[in-house]
Amino acid sequence: SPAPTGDDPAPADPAETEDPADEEEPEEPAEPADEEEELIIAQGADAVSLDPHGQNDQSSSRVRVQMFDTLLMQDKNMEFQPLLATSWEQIDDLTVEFKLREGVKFHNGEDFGAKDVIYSIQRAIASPQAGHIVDMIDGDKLEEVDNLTVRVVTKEPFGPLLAHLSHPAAAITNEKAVTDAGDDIDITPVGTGPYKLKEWARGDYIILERNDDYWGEPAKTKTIRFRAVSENANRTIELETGGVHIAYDILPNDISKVEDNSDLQLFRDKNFSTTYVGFNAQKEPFDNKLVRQAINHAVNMDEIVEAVYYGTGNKASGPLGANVTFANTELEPYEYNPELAKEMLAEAGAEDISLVIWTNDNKIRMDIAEIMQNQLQAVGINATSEVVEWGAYLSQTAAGEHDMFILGWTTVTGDADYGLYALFHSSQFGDAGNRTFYKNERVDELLEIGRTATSVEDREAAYKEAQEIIREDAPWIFTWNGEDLTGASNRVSGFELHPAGHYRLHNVSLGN
Amino acid sequence: MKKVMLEARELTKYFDVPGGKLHAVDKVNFQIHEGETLGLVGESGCGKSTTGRLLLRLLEPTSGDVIFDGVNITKLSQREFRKYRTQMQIVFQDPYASLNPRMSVAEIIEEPLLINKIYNNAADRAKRVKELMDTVGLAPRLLNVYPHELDGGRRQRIGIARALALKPRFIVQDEPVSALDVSIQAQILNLMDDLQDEFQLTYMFISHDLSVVKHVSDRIIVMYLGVIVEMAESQELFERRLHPYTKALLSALPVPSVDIETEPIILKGEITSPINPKNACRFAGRCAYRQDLCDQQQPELRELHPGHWVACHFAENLVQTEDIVVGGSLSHPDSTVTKPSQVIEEEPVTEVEQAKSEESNISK
Amino acid sequence: MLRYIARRLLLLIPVILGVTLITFTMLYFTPGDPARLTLGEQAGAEQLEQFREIHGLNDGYVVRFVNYIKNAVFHQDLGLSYRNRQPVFAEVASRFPTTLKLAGLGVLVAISIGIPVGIISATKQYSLFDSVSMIFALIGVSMPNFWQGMLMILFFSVYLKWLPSSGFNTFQQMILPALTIGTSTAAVITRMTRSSMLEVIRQDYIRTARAKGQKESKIITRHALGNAMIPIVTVIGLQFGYLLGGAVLTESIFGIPGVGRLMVDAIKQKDYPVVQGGVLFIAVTFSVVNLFIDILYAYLDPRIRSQYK
Amino acid sequence: MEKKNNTPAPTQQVAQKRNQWKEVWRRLRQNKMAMVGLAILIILALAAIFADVIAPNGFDNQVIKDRFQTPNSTHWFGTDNLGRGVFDRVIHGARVSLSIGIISVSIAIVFGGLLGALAGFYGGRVDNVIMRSMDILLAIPSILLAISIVSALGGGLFNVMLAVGISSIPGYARIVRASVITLKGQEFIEAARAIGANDSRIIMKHIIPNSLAPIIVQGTLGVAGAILSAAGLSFIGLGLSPPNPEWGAMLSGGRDYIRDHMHMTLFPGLMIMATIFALNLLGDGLRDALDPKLKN
Amino acid sequence: MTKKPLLEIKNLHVHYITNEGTVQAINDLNLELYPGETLGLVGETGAGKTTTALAMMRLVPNPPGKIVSGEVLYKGKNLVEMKEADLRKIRGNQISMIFQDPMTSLNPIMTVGDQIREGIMLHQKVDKATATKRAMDMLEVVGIPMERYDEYPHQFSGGMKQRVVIAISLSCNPEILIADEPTTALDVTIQAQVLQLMENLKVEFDTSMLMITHDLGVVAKVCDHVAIMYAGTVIEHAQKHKLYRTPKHPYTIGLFESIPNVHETTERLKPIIGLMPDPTDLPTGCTFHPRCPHAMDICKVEFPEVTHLSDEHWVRCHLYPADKEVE
Ligand SMILES: Nc1ncnc2c1ncn2[C@@H]1O[C@H](COP(=O)(O)OP(=O)(O)OP(=O)(O)O)[C@@H](O)[C@H]1O
Ligand SMILES: Nc1ncnc2c1ncn2[C@@H]1O[C@H](COP(=O)(O)OP(=O)(O)OP(=O)(O)O)[C@@H](O)[C@H]1O
Ligand SMILES: [Mg+2]
Ligand SMILES: [Mg+2]
Repeated sequence: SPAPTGDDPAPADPAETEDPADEEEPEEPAEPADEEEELIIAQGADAVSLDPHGQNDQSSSRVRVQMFDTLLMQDKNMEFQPLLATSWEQIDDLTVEFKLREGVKFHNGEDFGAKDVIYSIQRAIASPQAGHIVDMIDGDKLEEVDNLTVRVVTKEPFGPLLAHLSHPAAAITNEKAVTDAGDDIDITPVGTGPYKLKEWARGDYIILERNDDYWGEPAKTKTIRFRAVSENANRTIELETGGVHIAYDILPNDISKVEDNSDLQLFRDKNFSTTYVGFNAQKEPFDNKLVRQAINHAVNMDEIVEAVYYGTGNKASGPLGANVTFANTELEPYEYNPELAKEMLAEAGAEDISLVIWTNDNKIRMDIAEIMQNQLQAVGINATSEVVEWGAYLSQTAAGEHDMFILGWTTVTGDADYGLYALFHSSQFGDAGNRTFYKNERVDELLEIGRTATSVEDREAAYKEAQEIIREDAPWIFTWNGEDLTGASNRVSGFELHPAGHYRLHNVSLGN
Repeated sequence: MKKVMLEARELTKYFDVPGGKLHAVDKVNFQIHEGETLGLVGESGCGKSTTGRLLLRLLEPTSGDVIFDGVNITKLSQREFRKYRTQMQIVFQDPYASLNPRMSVAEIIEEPLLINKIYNNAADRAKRVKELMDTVGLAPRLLNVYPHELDGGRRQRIGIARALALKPRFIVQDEPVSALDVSIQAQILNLMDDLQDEFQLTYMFISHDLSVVKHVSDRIIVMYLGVIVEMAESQELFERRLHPYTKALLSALPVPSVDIETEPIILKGEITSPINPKNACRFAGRCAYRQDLCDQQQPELRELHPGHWVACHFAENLVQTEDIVVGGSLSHPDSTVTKPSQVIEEEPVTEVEQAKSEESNISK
Repeated sequence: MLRYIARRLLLLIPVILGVTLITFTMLYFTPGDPARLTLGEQAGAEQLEQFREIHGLNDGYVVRFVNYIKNAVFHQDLGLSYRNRQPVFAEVASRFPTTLKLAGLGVLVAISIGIPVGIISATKQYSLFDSVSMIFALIGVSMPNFWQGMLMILFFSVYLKWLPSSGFNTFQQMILPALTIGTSTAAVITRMTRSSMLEVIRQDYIRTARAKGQKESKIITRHALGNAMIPIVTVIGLQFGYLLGGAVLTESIFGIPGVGRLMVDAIKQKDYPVVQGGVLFIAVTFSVVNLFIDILYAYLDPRIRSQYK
Repeated sequence: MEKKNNTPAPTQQVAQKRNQWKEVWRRLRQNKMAMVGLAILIILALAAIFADVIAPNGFDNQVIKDRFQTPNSTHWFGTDNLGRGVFDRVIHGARVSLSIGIISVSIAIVFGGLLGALAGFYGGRVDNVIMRSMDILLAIPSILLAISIVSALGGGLFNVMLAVGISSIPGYARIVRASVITLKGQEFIEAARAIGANDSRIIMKHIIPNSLAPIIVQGTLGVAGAILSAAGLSFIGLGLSPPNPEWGAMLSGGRDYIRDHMHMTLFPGLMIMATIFALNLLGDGLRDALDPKLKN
Repeated sequence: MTKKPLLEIKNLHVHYITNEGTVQAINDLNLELYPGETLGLVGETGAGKTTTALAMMRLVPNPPGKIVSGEVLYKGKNLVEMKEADLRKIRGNQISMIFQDPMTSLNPIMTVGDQIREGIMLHQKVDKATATKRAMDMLEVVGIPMERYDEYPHQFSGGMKQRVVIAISLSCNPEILIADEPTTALDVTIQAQVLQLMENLKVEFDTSMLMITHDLGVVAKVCDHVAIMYAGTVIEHAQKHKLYRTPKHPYTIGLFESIPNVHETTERLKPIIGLMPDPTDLPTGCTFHPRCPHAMDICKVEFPEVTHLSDEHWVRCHLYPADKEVE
């Protein structure tokens, strides 16, 4: 079958495939004292829920991935690696069969088996927060072939199925655990992962503890503490003063402080996030492609990237970041050309446009809005910006009350489908993701092909074309593709970024 | 018999306080005659001010009536009462507290005229204000001055002018001189006396200073804990005290003379609480003549001698003892105040000049 | 005394009802869809509908309010947080000790600075010490708390590297927040102590004590302080009450998981049950603190003691 | 019959109309600290009024390439992350912050004053109902109340003023009530009654003018509090939208840069401080100048 | 005179320095208090009576008050220059003071017993139990049952409070008791009680007393000598009978004529014209001259010296030339 699989007899333990871990291993017993030390991580917010199929925010996911396994995972190069499934096979257009790992136990002592996979996927489908990741699967047709073999059936042919099953929201839990937890499910995570929950002081910190019954190589550090440090600058300060060992999402203007500090190291890599400024493509004058293009030309994105992001990430040339599978890397960013913009506006007969750029209460977006407002004024557009409170922001943009708005999107599966379908398909207007109300029949068609085709080539071709059209139609001002910035103490080894943003930590250890 | 101007009938005021009902004024009956000064004395808290306020309807009585010129003013609506309001005024104890600190002398005196629409143009009002100031002996240059810039005597004159503005017939004087120094007090007392003659005023004069009350009053009421214990002509009361409390009160009054030997009756207890009093003589607790009956029944106010009322079960029996207790105090062999005539040849300034103080040019 | 306390506790009922009604009404008319905010951008229409159904969001104003009160009264249930389905009571209660600790420490710092400085200033009125400490007190009042917090982090955490900049678990972590809150509260207390002391030392009974031949220091401690304490205690109580919910800014700067931040997050997330529960908690505590202050008055002042029957 | 030099009464020499406020002003003038405060406030007010003249660049003039300049001769307070002059913004911010302070306190005084006056004057039921409602409002910490109001109404300038104003109503109601109750027992109120003044005249002519003093003092200090509250609201992202140069918003916006570009937060911080400082000095001075006990 | 004064004030000047100007509260005041005698100090509001009393114990509040010059000699020792610590041994022990208003002169949050005991503990070397015992005895002495030792001032009536104040001031058996209008705040019947009590105690403890009042009736009742104060200085000082029978100073005469007398029916009172002078701007010469019916040219320029009219009677008035002894 042409779909990417993990067919090759991968070693039972994905950890073993990683070289640095191998090197670390012999050193470990030599310093038993260090083993007791807690690995402390600062992130911007506390987890909201540890229900594997609950709240989907990044702070929660980053904790959950340490405790829950999915059937398979994507490594940092987006290659599929086996986890609870040892191998998988596309049976037909709709069906994939997974062979499951033997001898795996949940944190509550229950044995892992096919029934848990079926239960978990069904539960995920029903979840309002996780549902959209797995709802292409036909929950009723999940089939337990035997205790260690399960068949997953999609409602329609669905190309990116494996990527979706790699998403943390497709985590496998255990029915008994869920029943036992009852109302406490958000604070009682039971998975098969290398760590289990030890303590959660809500709003403050979460302590995870090594799962000694882990099916793979045991985690390198005995306990991990996730601390919520909401002030951005404080995370770097904590890192510098030794209060934490790893600080997620440090500020771009703190990069030099980490780099120049001989005790610290900086991990940085492009991720799957993109920031965009959406038009209301159904509202005058933004229903005119020419106007949208003109505005794209009127915006000096280099200046924005420099001023707002300190040159991290890169200016976006299209709807997808370069690292997303099937991204069209040949697209050219819109050239900054205010003169051209003015001409185009004149051509469109829209010389005196007044517009409001909405943003929510987010410092970076507010800065973008302010700069854009200024730049647009330079081409004669009467632009103002307005901060709208988050709840209202979501509902009002979904209702199409905006002129322009600023939002971000993370293609969590790393697959073009996730990054395009919800945002540009005309069936997804409003809440579902297409807040620009952009509609292009050809794009709709291409996105459907990309989604249902199982051949990589077909998908690639469809997506590349779709991206070209979208760039041309410019329902967005293509703004920025993000970059992860994580600072860590030099004592930290084995840490690796992941473009989807949830970093697995069982290989991380603390040296001196 | 003089015409009765004002009458209190079973006038009662209870205040609700945390401990129960405070009997501030309890079923008092008295009359005030046209043109007289009725003195009201008693210890602090015995209900003097409350009585005064009830008469003017500044407080609504709990029960009882006030009859003014034959009309029961307690039953009138606010609107109907208006025309009586202008006939009855009050002068307060503390001349500072009774003047709005944010209003000038002219504004204060003008206010009653303004409120009651006595004149309908400002010029007339201003003229009247000047006239009033003149009457009470305030120099015209004080028109735009504020009360805090003045001394107590002048402040009290403002209060008097305000009370006079509406040409009242009856004025309640609620301790109008107790906040003043003796020398100023004399100025004000003389002024009030002159005004009474000039405008045929009727006064109710409230004070705890017996010598002052004696000086100004025709008749005197002695109150104790909300009730009248004795009431008589001024001279009569001083010569024949019937109630043990009056006896004690008068005997305790320090006399500014070294030639009169007084032997104060020392009362034992303190004033008892006016909250929910029992049906008993309110003075019983401090009374040297107390008998069982005193604790069982509150004595009625009765007329023991013509015009001399007392509320004591045993008033008759006590008459004799009186002279023994305050022996000889009523005769004064020498004149108590020596005239300094040996030294000072000429008589001091004439009375009128003194009374009208330095800036007065009142008509003589 | 007990009866007084009982009566006061009874008076809590209308306060609680009132607070609930105000909060409820305000939240009711706040725009934004809690279902959408809770379930996220991707949730489908029927899931949103289901959420609204479960949480009674489709009911009218009156029904919802009555239900809320009914549950609270009959089931001692303040509802579940929309976001993580945890009982609101437990959620707020888990944050409360932190807030109490923060407010308590802050007030403690404030008292230990404010009262002595205020007393010295008052007894040495118009002296250099007085002027200097009053200027410092004014600066304390004038500096926005969060800015002060940021500067303290800059100085103590970044520059001196003495103290951590966030968290609230170890003693070291508590120092900066307590100082931040403490110094601005101290400013208020210092000024109040000073003016109250100035008032008291002009009283006749102080003169009486001097006329007895008592020493100045004893006069201050034995006669003046006790009498000056009442307005000071009031301010301390008010400040403490205010800090229960009002230390949001300090909590944000130092990443302290207190009730204030919980509430702000909940307000932003339209997690109404949590907001309501939090406000209720704070209001009740505030009232209880006030009651405590009133009892303290009685302890301090026999005149008041005799009124509490 | 004026006998010259005969009675040197303390202050009677005054012949022309001498207003009580002049007296207050005279006493206030003797208080150096209060005058310092007043001077600062006047400067700030002038800056606010003539912001367009003093800082002609406006608060929103970005020159991205000039960002993060430290204070220099063109940009006295340096520039911010978008290359706007911090000085320009701070001056224009004076307008915003002062008007927030003044207007929200006015709202609070009008409503709080009215409620307090009614409660104090009529007592009994009215008092109970009003004051219990105030207790309830007071039981919700004012910043939380303001946050809730802003999140209910949205974060515009007026809403922020309203929120800050509403949350400080109970304080004013209490003060006014207390002073009305004290005044009500004063003899001059009774005297006014005796000459036939009705309730509305008593309230308007006698009670309100006399309860002004504590309100003015509290109002002065209240403006300070309101500016701080608004700054706090901005700080948690519920205040005014950018590019509004409200000082709190500037502090909040600059916090990520505080380590490298201190001047971005230093100046708005100092402005807030100076304003609050000045208001407090003036308020304290007014309190003394208006204190009847210090009169004689 | 052979008797030596127990306390002697010589040429005392006390000023209060205020924003409105310097108040010359005491101007060249002379006063003697002899052992066993009760001296009445009479004067109108603002005459400087309280300031005199405070100056005698060096308790004039500073700022704004300041003893500018003069001496207060107690048994020959000048209290004005004494060390604070030595002074404290005298205050409350040898000289004690009762203040005008009993409502405010007791600490509201201390039991009355403790307030009495405080002075005893300070000046007498006794242990706590003995001091408590003595304090209880003092309560009984002033007619309050000692069971009420642990009560607070607000539980007492005005008269009882004043008695507590008296108990405090007498608890160390002082040689001099200064009573600053001790009964002004009380009702007449209560005043009589308190005055009686003071008189009894004075005899019992053999105390000299300075009785400050503006009530000539009270003076007539309790004093041996009287000093009349006007604008910060004593203008007439005499044995009581002499003063009442033959007042000399025009102000004293005016004072007597201003008060209504219950035992005389006067139609009109004869007030002194005018007002007390502004203490920040005293008239030149004799401070009384603007109000004086006998003012002469000299009165406007020269402050009269003390003229001894008789053995126990002196006056400050130009009507009585210093050299010319009348009697
Ligand atoms: N508004 C009120 N509420 C409650 N009690 C009151 C009120 N007014 C007066 N009283 C009480 O009523 C009693 C009589 O008071 P009133 O003022 O009439 O006494 P008074 O004889 O004028 O005393 P004073 O000589 O002190 O002026 C007192 O016990 C007083 O405390
Ligand atoms: N603390 C003070 N500050 C300023 N002036 C003062 C102070 N105390 C007293 N005075 C002034 O000093 C003068 C004398 O005051 P003092 O209190 O000695 O008078 P008094 O005779 O006791 O009057 P009263 O009869 O009112 O008690 C007055 O003019 C008074 O205003
Ligand atoms: Mg009275
Ligand atoms: Mg005095």
